[in-house]
Amino acid sequence: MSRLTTNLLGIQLKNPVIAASGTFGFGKEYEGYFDPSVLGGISGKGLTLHGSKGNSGIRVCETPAGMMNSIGLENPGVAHFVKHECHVMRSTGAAVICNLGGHSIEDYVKATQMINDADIDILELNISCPNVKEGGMAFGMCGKTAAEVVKKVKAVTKFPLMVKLSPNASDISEVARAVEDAGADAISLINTLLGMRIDVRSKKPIFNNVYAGVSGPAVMPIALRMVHSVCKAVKIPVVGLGGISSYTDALEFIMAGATAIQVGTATFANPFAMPQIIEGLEKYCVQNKLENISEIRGIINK
Amino acid sequence: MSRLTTNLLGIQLKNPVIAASGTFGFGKEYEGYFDPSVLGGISGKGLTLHGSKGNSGIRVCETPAGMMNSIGLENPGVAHFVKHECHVMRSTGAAVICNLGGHSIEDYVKATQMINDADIDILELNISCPNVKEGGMAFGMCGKTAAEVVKKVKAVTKFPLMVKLSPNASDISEVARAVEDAGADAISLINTLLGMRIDVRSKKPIFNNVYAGVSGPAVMPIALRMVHSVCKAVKIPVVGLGGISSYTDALEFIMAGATAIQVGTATFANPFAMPQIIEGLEKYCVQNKLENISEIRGIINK
Amino acid sequence: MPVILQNSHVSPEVCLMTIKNTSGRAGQFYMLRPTKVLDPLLGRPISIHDCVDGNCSFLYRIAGKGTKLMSEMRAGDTIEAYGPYGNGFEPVDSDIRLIGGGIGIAPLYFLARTHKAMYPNRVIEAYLGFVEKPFMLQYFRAVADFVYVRVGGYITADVPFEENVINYACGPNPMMKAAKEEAEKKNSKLFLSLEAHMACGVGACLGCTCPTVSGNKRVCKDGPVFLASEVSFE
Amino acid sequence: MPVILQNSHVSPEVCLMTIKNTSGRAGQFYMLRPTKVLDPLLGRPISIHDCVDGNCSFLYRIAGKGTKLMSEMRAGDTIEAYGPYGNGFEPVDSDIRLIGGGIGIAPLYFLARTHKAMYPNRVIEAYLGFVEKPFMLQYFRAVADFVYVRVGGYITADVPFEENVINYACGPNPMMKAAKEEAEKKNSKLFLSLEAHMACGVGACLGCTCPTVSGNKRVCKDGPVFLASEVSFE
Ligand SMILES: Cc1cc2nc3c(=O)[nH]c(=O)nc-3n(C[C@H](O)[C@H](O)[C@H](O)COP(=O)(O)OP(=O)(O)OC[C@H]3O[C@@H](n4cnc5c(N)ncnc54)[C@H](O)[C@@H]3O)c2cc1C
Ligand SMILES: Cc1cc2nc3c(=O)[nH]c(=O)nc-3n(C[C@H](O)[C@H](O)[C@H](O)COP(=O)(O)OP(=O)(O)OC[C@H]3O[C@@H](n4cnc5c(N)ncnc54)[C@H](O)[C@@H]3O)c2cc1C
Ligand SMILES: Cc1cc2nc3c(=O)[nH]c(=O)nc-3n(C[C@H](O)[C@H](O)[C@H](O)COP(=O)(O)O)c2cc1C
Ligand SMILES: Cc1cc2nc3c(=O)[nH]c(=O)nc-3n(C[C@H](O)[C@H](O)[C@H](O)COP(=O)(O)O)c2cc1C
Ligand code: FES
Ligand code: FES
Repeated sequence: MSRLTTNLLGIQLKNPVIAASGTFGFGKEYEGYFDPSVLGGISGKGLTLHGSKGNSGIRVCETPAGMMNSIGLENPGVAHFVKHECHVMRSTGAAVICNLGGHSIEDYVKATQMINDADIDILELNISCPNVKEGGMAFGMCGKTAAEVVKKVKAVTKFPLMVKLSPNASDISEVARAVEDAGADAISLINTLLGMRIDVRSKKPIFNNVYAGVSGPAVMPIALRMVHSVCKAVKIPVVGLGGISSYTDALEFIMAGATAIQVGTATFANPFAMPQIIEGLEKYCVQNKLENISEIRGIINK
Repeated sequence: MSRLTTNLLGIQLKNPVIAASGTFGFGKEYEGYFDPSVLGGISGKGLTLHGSKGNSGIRVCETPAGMMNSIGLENPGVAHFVKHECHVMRSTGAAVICNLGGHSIEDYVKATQMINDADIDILELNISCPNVKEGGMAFGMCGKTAAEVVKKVKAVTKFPLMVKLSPNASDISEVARAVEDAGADAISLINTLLGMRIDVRSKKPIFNNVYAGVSGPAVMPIALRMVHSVCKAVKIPVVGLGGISSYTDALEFIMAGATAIQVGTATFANPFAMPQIIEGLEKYCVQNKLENISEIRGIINK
Repeated sequence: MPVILQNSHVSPEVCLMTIKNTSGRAGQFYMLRPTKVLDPLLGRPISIHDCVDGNCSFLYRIAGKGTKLMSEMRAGDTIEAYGPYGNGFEPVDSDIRLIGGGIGIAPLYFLARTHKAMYPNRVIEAYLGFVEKPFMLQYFRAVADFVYVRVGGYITADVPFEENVINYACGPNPMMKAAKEEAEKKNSKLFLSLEAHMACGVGACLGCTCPTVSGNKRVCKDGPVFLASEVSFE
Repeated sequence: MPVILQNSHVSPEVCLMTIKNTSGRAGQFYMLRPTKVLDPLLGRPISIHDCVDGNCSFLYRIAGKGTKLMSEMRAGDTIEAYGPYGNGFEPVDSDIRLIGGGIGIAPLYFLARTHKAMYPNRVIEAYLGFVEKPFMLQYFRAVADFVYVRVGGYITADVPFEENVINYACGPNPMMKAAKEEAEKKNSKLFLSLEAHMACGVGACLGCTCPTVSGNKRVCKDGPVFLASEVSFE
């Protein structure tokens, strides 16, 4: 067992570094830069039952040390994923996490049932996408609605269930406890923060949807605070993300209590971000004589 | 009347640019860089009834395109302000805004009564400081508690009352409506976002209080979104702030509906930030043939 | 990290940068990051303007923060350069017409050079439109058989779209839309090199998609070059 | 914006930068910003190491992001430099002893030069401690009457604190705390140049306060130099 091996819901990850949903396609796009098998896991692009063309207009823009996106869950649909994409993901050699969004509880449940036929390791339930008009983030805004969808999905899925929370929720620890009680096996957070930019030349919002999701290093301290408070609120494993761009950022999340971390936006700025983080964590363990990275997990709370 | 003259609660500001509370002392500290009389207004360091030594340990640290602070409302107390500092602020020639924090409703009310003796223009009620243990932000987290303190303070103050909201609130538009109903004359937002950083060398949080407030350009898109939604939710004037560092940032807030804007963290990075923003807005008005900047206020909503 | 061999202004607003050890085909682009810090964060998509001896040059307009920083870099500095990305122009044994609007001329020069080298007997005509002062004309004059220049207005209005000449257009969206309409009227084949805001450049983020007759396509990966008849302008 | 006249390593971790048109007294500092973008955002407080003909030099250790970027700047580059800030050292007609720990030696050199110029007959002794390889010793040897160097351990243990010699210490907090204790035992006057994380540098943010016997003081404005007996270490 290596120093970075991480057990997440019974799945042995080579290391605690997972590509974040929506930032790594279905696992093959960055092959020109590194072999995806070095990753602990890959969370695929968020799926919806019937697929979607996503939002029109500008979809990404830069903000200070961050970015905004309004993709709107463009995806080929669950059926296409089961047939074509999950094999691609499996072939990468990293643990396969299927990220699922939805517009209604019925959608989530139907999609979950279809995904039962796929070869994946973990189901990541996205109740936190700020870029779709109906559903999406609405489910993740308070504990009650979140628990409802989690309960229904948990009842039908055959995979370990990780629920991805929204930083826009009223009280994220309350939502976390609610989804834990509803049967979630793990929690991942944060999804993007709701933000806005205006094009002063056209005097119009940059995005057709007006609001869009902020991610990247800019949000890191906010994400870390939320991960820390959720780790203290629940007993199930927490996967931390939001602005991680270096191995020291990753260490901060792990020291705050995260079992694993995900990296999204940083990969856009630096395609080597994830392999560099893995290497940095490995070196850190050696230099600090840790047999396993888990020895420092949650250490600031001890 | 100049192109930038802005009426805020009956006070004629030379321009809509106000120094944010806690980032400009009581108005004199940056005199080596520019004459503070060029500013529209100055919001002084947040006061509390009895004054405070603030927090121990590290108080500021940098984050990507932002910073965190855990000052903890160090201030000389209201009595000292009334006797010594408000004259200093008045002598700057900018409109004088007195920022008031507190730990209990009684504190707020007593302090408000004492401030009635001071020579100020606007009272800015800070119910959003994340760095004090009791009170502070707690009052700003939901509409009910916010309305309570606003009602009591409004009943005793003789000055126009601006209430400063916390971005950490569950639903900031709801809080905004509640304080409007409770008698607030204006709203300012955002105060800092709750964040956290860990020193990976010492394996401890950077701040003794663990969490601290994030500000600066990094939070700008989040602040703009909140200002936009509050502008749509209330009829009273809204003063927007959070990460503004250039005149185009200021324009975005004004186009989203803000009557005036405040600048905080940007001044630390560039002491000339505010005079440059004022100059930029002036030029913008000339180039775009605006007789007054208010012509573009809220233009994206039209 | 790639080293800058030279970087200089060709006009007050436009610069030419050569970066060591880069390569690619005409129509492909790089994501260039002029900083090692976190602001600006994302790479800037910039087309390959030419490639000689394994060193690409990039012609760019100072449009905002990132290109401003690029313009301040000097020979010897290093720059993060990811690429080459995208499909690039398909070389065809035919007479061709290049239609460039402003900085949109950047990738067309490399196309002209490549085409001339492959099909020396084919005719290359360049129609170049500028809002104000033209730039880089001498480059095009050296390789194209005919160079037509317009300052102000729409260059597409002047292009004689013909059935047996293949057209390649790059420029602002309204120009490309106009080119598509004209070309369709005249039944003339037209390739467009599209622009879109990008985050990843490799097809992973879906930030750059454009609607086409066969569904959404990613400008960075499936493009940036598309047959005009396939593109659905909004 | 101030121009860098020279910038070079004096050791693998320590650099010396001279910035045109800057000024100040020994013990004062500048807030230096090595970027024009928003990351890193805040200025880095760096003491004036020397000042000749209206050009200050700064001796800095590569500690993190900001100082790393500084170390990569070159002569001719511009840097945002705000200052001079702080009270600086009070020159006193007395024999003095300088106690420097690591990069803490930076402001002491300028103090030594100033003191020598004002009181040429007074004795200056320098006690310099380093974790590993010492640096800049030749500078101190040129101006001080006696230079004592220690590598590893606490330099304060070697300083003969005396009643009639005034001491000036700058270094890591534990060193300064130890110096204070030793000086108090020996009834010897000691000035400390304190460090604190700073945002504004001008006294506006209250980010840098330190507790003293007369309440909180701002290191940037009321300091960074304090009489040791007034400082309350936590
Ligand atoms: C495939 C492709 C090839 C291009 N080739 C060239 C070229 O050869 N020469 C050249 O000068 N320009 C080219 N552009 C446009 C160039 O990418 C933008 O001008 C540049 O990104 C602006 O960055 P900035 O930081 O200066 O401006 P800012 O406005 O500060 O940029 C902010 C953000 O918006 C994005 N953005 C702004 N304008 C554009 C735009 N027009 N297209 C895409 N993203 C934009 C930036 O990439 C950045 O993420 C190309 C664009 C694409 C998509
Ligand atoms: C009055 C004063 C004078 C100083 N003079 C010198 C000098 O002459 N030479 C020198 O090498 N160093 C000096 N320092 C320390 C120097 O400011 C820090 O080493 C530097 O800020 C580190 O910045 P960084 O970006 O490299 O490190 P990072 O760790 O990336 O910095 C992150 C943030 O923490 C702050 N920070 C980190 N360490 C310190 C520190 N020790 N003190 C204050 N802020 C810190 C930075 O300013 C920045 O805001 C002085 C500090 C003070 C307060
Ligand atoms: C372009 C883009 C697309 C995204 N798509 C999804 C998605 O489909 N499903 C999801 O759960 N999160 C999605 N996210 C959110 C990320 O997975 C991640 O939660 C967020 O970006 C914060 O992490 P980061 O700062 O490391 O990027 C997307 C983010 C970006 C930037
Ligand atoms: C060092 C510091 C001290 C602050 N002190 C106060 C305060 O006393 N009262 C208050 O209402 N806000 C305080 N704030 C919040 C700012 O006024 C402002 O709301 C926030 O920083 C966001 O704006 P900015 O991004 O422009 O800094 C403080 C912020 C900083 C950085
Ligand atoms: S830029 Fe990411 S898919 Fe094209
Ligand atoms: S750094 Fe702001 S008060 Fe000292």
